[in-house]
Amino acid sequence: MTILRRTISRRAFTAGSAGTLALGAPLLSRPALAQAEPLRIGWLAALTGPSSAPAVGFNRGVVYAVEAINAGGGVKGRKIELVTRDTQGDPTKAVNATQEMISAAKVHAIWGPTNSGEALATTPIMARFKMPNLHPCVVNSLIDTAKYPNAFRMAPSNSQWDDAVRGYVLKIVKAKKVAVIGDTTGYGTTAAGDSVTAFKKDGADVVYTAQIDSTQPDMMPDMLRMKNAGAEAIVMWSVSTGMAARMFNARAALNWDVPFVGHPSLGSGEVAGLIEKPANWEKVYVINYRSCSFDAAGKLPTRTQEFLDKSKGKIDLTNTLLWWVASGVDVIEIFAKAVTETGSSNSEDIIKFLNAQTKYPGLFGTYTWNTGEHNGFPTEEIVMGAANSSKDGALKLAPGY
Amino acid sequence: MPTLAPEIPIPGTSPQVLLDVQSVEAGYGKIGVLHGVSITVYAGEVVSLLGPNGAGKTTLLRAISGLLPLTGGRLRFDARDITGSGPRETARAGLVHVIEGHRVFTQQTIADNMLLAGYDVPRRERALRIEQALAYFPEIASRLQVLGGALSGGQQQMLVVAQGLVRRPRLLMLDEPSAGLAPVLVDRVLDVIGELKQQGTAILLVEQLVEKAISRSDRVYAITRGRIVLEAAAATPDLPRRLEHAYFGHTDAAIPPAV
Amino acid sequence: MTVETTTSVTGLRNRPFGAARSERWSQLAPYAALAAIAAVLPWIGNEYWAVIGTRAAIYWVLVAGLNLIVGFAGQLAIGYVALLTLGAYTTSVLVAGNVIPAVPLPLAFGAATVIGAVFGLVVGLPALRLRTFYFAMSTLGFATIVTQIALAWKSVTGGGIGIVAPEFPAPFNTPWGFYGFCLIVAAIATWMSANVAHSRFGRALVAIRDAEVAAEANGISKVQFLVPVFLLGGAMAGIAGGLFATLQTYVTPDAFTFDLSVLFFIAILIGGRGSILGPLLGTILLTILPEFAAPLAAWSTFLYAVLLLVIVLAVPGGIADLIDFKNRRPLTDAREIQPQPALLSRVIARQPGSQPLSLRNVVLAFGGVRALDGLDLDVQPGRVHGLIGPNGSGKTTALNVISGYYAPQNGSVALGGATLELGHPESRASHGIARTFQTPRIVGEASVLENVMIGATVTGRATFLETLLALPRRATDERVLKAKATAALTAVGLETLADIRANRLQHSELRFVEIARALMLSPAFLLLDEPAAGLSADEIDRLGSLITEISRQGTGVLLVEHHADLIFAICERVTVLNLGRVLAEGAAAEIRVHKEVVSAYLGA
Amino acid sequence: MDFGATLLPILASGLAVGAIYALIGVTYNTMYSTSRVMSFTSGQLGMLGGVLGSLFILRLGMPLIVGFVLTIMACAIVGVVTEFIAVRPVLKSLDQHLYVLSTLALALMIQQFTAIEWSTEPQPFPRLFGLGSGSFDEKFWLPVAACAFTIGALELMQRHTLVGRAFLAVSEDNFAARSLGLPERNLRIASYALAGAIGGLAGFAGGELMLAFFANGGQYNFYGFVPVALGGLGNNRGSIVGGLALGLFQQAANFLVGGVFASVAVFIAFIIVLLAAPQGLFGTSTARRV
Repeated sequence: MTILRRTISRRAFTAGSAGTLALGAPLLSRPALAQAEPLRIGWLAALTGPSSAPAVGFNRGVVYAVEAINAGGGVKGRKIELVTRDTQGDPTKAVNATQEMISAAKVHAIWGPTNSGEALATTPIMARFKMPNLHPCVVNSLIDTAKYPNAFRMAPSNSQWDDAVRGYVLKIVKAKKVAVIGDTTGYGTTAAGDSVTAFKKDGADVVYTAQIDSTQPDMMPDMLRMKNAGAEAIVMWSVSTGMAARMFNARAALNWDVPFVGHPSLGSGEVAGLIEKPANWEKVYVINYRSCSFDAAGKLPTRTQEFLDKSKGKIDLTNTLLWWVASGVDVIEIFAKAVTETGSSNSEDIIKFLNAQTKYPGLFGTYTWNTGEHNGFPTEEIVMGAANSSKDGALKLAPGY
Repeated sequence: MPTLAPEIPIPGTSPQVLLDVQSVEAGYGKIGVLHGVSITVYAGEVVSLLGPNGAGKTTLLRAISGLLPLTGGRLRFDARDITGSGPRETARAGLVHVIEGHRVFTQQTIADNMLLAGYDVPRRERALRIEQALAYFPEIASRLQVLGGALSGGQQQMLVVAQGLVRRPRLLMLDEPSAGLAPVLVDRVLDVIGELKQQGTAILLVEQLVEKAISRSDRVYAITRGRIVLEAAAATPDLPRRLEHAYFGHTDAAIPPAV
Repeated sequence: MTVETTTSVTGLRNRPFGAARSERWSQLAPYAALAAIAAVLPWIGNEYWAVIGTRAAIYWVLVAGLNLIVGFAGQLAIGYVALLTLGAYTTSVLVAGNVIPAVPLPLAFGAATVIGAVFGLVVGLPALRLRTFYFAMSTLGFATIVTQIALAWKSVTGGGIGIVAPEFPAPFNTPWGFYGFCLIVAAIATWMSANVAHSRFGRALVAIRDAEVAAEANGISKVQFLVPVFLLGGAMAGIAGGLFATLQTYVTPDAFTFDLSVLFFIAILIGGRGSILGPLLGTILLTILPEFAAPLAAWSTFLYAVLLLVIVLAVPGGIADLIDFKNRRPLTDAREIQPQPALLSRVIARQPGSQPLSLRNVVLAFGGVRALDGLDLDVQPGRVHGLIGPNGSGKTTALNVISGYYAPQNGSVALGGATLELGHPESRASHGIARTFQTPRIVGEASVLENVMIGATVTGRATFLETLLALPRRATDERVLKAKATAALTAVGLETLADIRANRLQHSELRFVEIARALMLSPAFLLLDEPAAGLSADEIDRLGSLITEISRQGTGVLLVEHHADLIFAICERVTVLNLGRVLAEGAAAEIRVHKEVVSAYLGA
Repeated sequence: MDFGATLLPILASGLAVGAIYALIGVTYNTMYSTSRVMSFTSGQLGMLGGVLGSLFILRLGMPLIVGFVLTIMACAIVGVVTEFIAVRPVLKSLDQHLYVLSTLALALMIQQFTAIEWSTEPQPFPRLFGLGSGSFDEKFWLPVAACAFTIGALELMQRHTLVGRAFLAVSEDNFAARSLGLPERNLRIASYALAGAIGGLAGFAGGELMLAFFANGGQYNFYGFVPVALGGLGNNRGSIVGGLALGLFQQAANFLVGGVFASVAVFIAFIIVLLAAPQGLFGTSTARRV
């Protein structure tokens, strides 16, 4: 409770004035009420704005889990109180909101932010205040147990995604010649660059690489050049659904059946409306997870199926991805469990709890964190899914598994 | 200044007030130009509005036609209150203002310029009215497909007067129709005033060429510094001297009472 | 803000000593209050407040500079976030050492300042040539380009992953420590921008904004006055960028949204153009507001836009207008302009020169119309020379040729032996040629005194840098200019209106303000374009004696006027123009009876 | 260079986006002609053409023709709203350039409202006729056809209708037009409606290519202004030439050197041309100031 204590001491220091006395009184008496004090979880969500789709999905899981736990009596008698701030994906708003959660709302743990641009800015701030933090952002450098001992990743890192995609392309599609493209956004340029390097290191022949303006109306020239270069698979790193759809349409126009492998956005529901005909979406394989994949028999893993049955009608699974919802649920449950098990909502205790998890059976994944490794998501649970097979936000496994 | 009865009875008509301007004030932004101007124009007469540069002649015409909002005073035209009317309403009412500077539409032909002048005229009548208006100016009537910008200054002036006639105005206000024209053309344009008067059109003329203006007028007003300083019949014998006095002398002093 | 040197100069009563001092305090009071609030914040708020306060301070560092460009000079630079981006990347890249060996933090900030200044100039330069909307668009384009380059130039900027921002050393590495640091920078920024604003530079900028033509006649060239503020605005944005990076801890291109540009821009407009306090309050307001309106986050940009529209349509003066209580007091209606020509010697104090102003064979045609058709004209120093003629005879055109607005196709304009450059109106002030305009061109939002002070902009000695740092010469300039302006206002009879905002004056008063402004140059020649238009008979009489007295001080006056009585009452010589040529020239008495002239004047 | 593989696609998409930019340029010009105001809403009208087309036809399931007419009408109304809210109140003080701010505010409002109420992701635009394929697909030639239709219709209107001549008259000499009794205010409103319809048509015709995407507004705004700046303010033919040239240049740069450099190249070219010829390449000289 370092933060709280520090505040109290300052308030005690200025308690001479009437105004601060009045303000200070409830704060001073707070420790006595600790038992009933709600467990406050900060939720840095980009709920609106251009990159809001994931946070909207996460939010459904988060709200569901909070309601479920509170309905069941809370965490050791303490209700969970969500402190949600819509950052709109803007790092400046995220920084403000983070500081507000830490200093004004006095949350016990923070979930998010949900995209890397924001997380890069908020992570050092949370570290400064030793705030327990779970986030799903992919940028590798966000996890650094020395610099940010409080930050834990509960989704794959970029290199894990990259490994999974590369593994699928090289081992299962068995492509020798690969085209790697990204859009001109920060994420697209970086991810594509890393991907090219890794492919080359693995001895693959990267026959084409390009950063493409996602607003470019016609993708035909790039597609043609990839075809002429003899690409056997196209790896695509972009969150732009418009660009993805244009690529698929151009591929169809060329009557080319090269597979696309890449970012989950290639399988976003938005793409469905933008492709000229459903067949254009065939042979597109996107990053997905074991927990959210239908096997050959069309079945989801037991744990996931149970959750779906339990939550039926309570969570809207249309136009979102199941793994977003599932990890939203996981986060709340992990924080709740931390408090239940340690009996404390101190940041040290929550961090200590997280550092002691081995194969924590989450809905989305089996997380393992320890003091030396805060990348909690197991690479082997990352699989490719068929982009056009979405049902309840889950995908069919791509061929080859 | 009290409104006076027409000094020259108009033959064959009873003197009927066509335009009645009462204590009009107007200006540009903060600059007050007209300070309580009152004039009257009777049906069918030709009135000249004279005065030095900057006296407010153009401003008065603009205020009357609604191109410039009034800041005070009343306007009546043809027994109707037109205070606050815009140029479109006044033009429709038969009060047409031909602005100074022969501003024709240079990118359009004479025919199109004339059509524009008849924008509100019923379509059936338009051609006839244009033909009648152009009849006063055979010089341009024969060159209908020439662009406005290709005309000489005099022809442009004829064109804008013809534009004004398309509406068959009861009162035509002409602002310096002679400006920038060769002397021959000046007479050509001003002579049309006489023809129009024959047709019963009243004319309010602002002109720098004082003698030419007076010779074509029934009455004159002189304005300086935004005030009417003289009203007289055009036939008043010592009119030039009195005008000079009104211009150069002090405002009210030493002007003999109007006849 | 100097006090009371005016009394000694004019020898007249003026505001009592104490009144000036209390006014000065009332001007500083809001800043003191803000500083007090900022100072107690650490004792009443938490670190969240520190972050918000820091953000407001940083934004203000940028806005303080931008305010001079947008609020004062009226150049609508809407893409200024680009310079914030440049500053942020410059410090981060230099401190991180990923391109060249890491440099110390102060050096990195120095570099950000320089790069900010250079690009501030690059962004601003098109304003010297382009129309408003074009300039706005080009700054917008620049903002897009900078973000795109930040994304693409991965080896330097880290691309989309970005780059770690520099951390400040203790004691500035805590939220409150950094808050304190930014507060000090913001205070310095406020001080500097106020130094510029309340100087000949600030007044010149406002003149460029609201009365560009008059600014040129007063020798204010856009290049000379806009370039330093573009540099300053860029430098301040560069520094703000560095601080912004540290506050964010990390720099990625997506932190520099167009919304931020809009915020800066709206802060200035909400605050009010030509004010410093207003935009400061606007910046604070716009930084804090979203924090209170968290549920409206999605609509924030929309609401900013609504706010902008409402401000533009309903309160174009912004906050500054709302809190300008001084100018709410009604003016007395029964006020008279009482010039005191006897005092002119204190303003002009010119040795009667002997060099005439001469036009030789000046030809100027617009399209096919020859507005001036071989005009010859000599104006003698210390004389009043009347220029009359019918409408369109070329009087005002002649004035515009002399004052450089029109470059004639042929002929020359010379002052004594020196040929004046044709065109280039901003060069005339340095030759001692001043003028007034048919429609007074006045900065409506500035006080009467400030308007008059604009007249002597070119005579100021302090450089922009000296002004910025309030070095002694700035204070001297202000003192001298203020004293002279007060004397000029007294001479034309408007000293009681010195502190009134000029747009509250009547038309006739503005004419005299223009004359006072022209007198500030102690002109060798004064060109008056219809100064009597719109004046009452009494006022014209006073104007006449004022002009006569001006000429007695050694100034040659060229008077374009329709009021014949004024012309013949005060002119020694009169030139009559017709169709761009001289119809007659001679002593006033001759001209008055000249038959041809009389009829020409009446319209022959 | 391989014609089929590179040149043809560059031509197809270059002319297509160029035609959209050109039409947005005409939108700017049409508003400017009667009011001397350049409006930031021009590009947003193009964006709305795409979004509303998609809304009416795909989301609300209206027949093509109904959706098209409604889209154009709605955009015309937005044009008129621009005139009422952002132009008329500041018309008296044109020299203060308040219109830059008022139209910017309205443009931001339109864009933000669309982002929130429609989507921040590009949404599908209906396939209108299903004609053509490859580089000859309707999505490439529809904007060009719309552009040709618009310029033709405008020329016809100006040459052969009285209203068209009245537009020209107001645009050449507003004061003289008023003195003739032309309904200058109504003509101005009409020109904003017309501009709205042209912008809407640009967005609708380009919908298949550019999709129904809120961020298109900003793009159109800038890239639609470039042809105006190049072609000279108020010069529709200049805008068309400038727009098509810009589209070709941009797409060629896009395909040959890549996205970022393409926008940098366009921007630099824009600035250089403007600084060298502030009146545009086909523009005329400035008016008197004193």
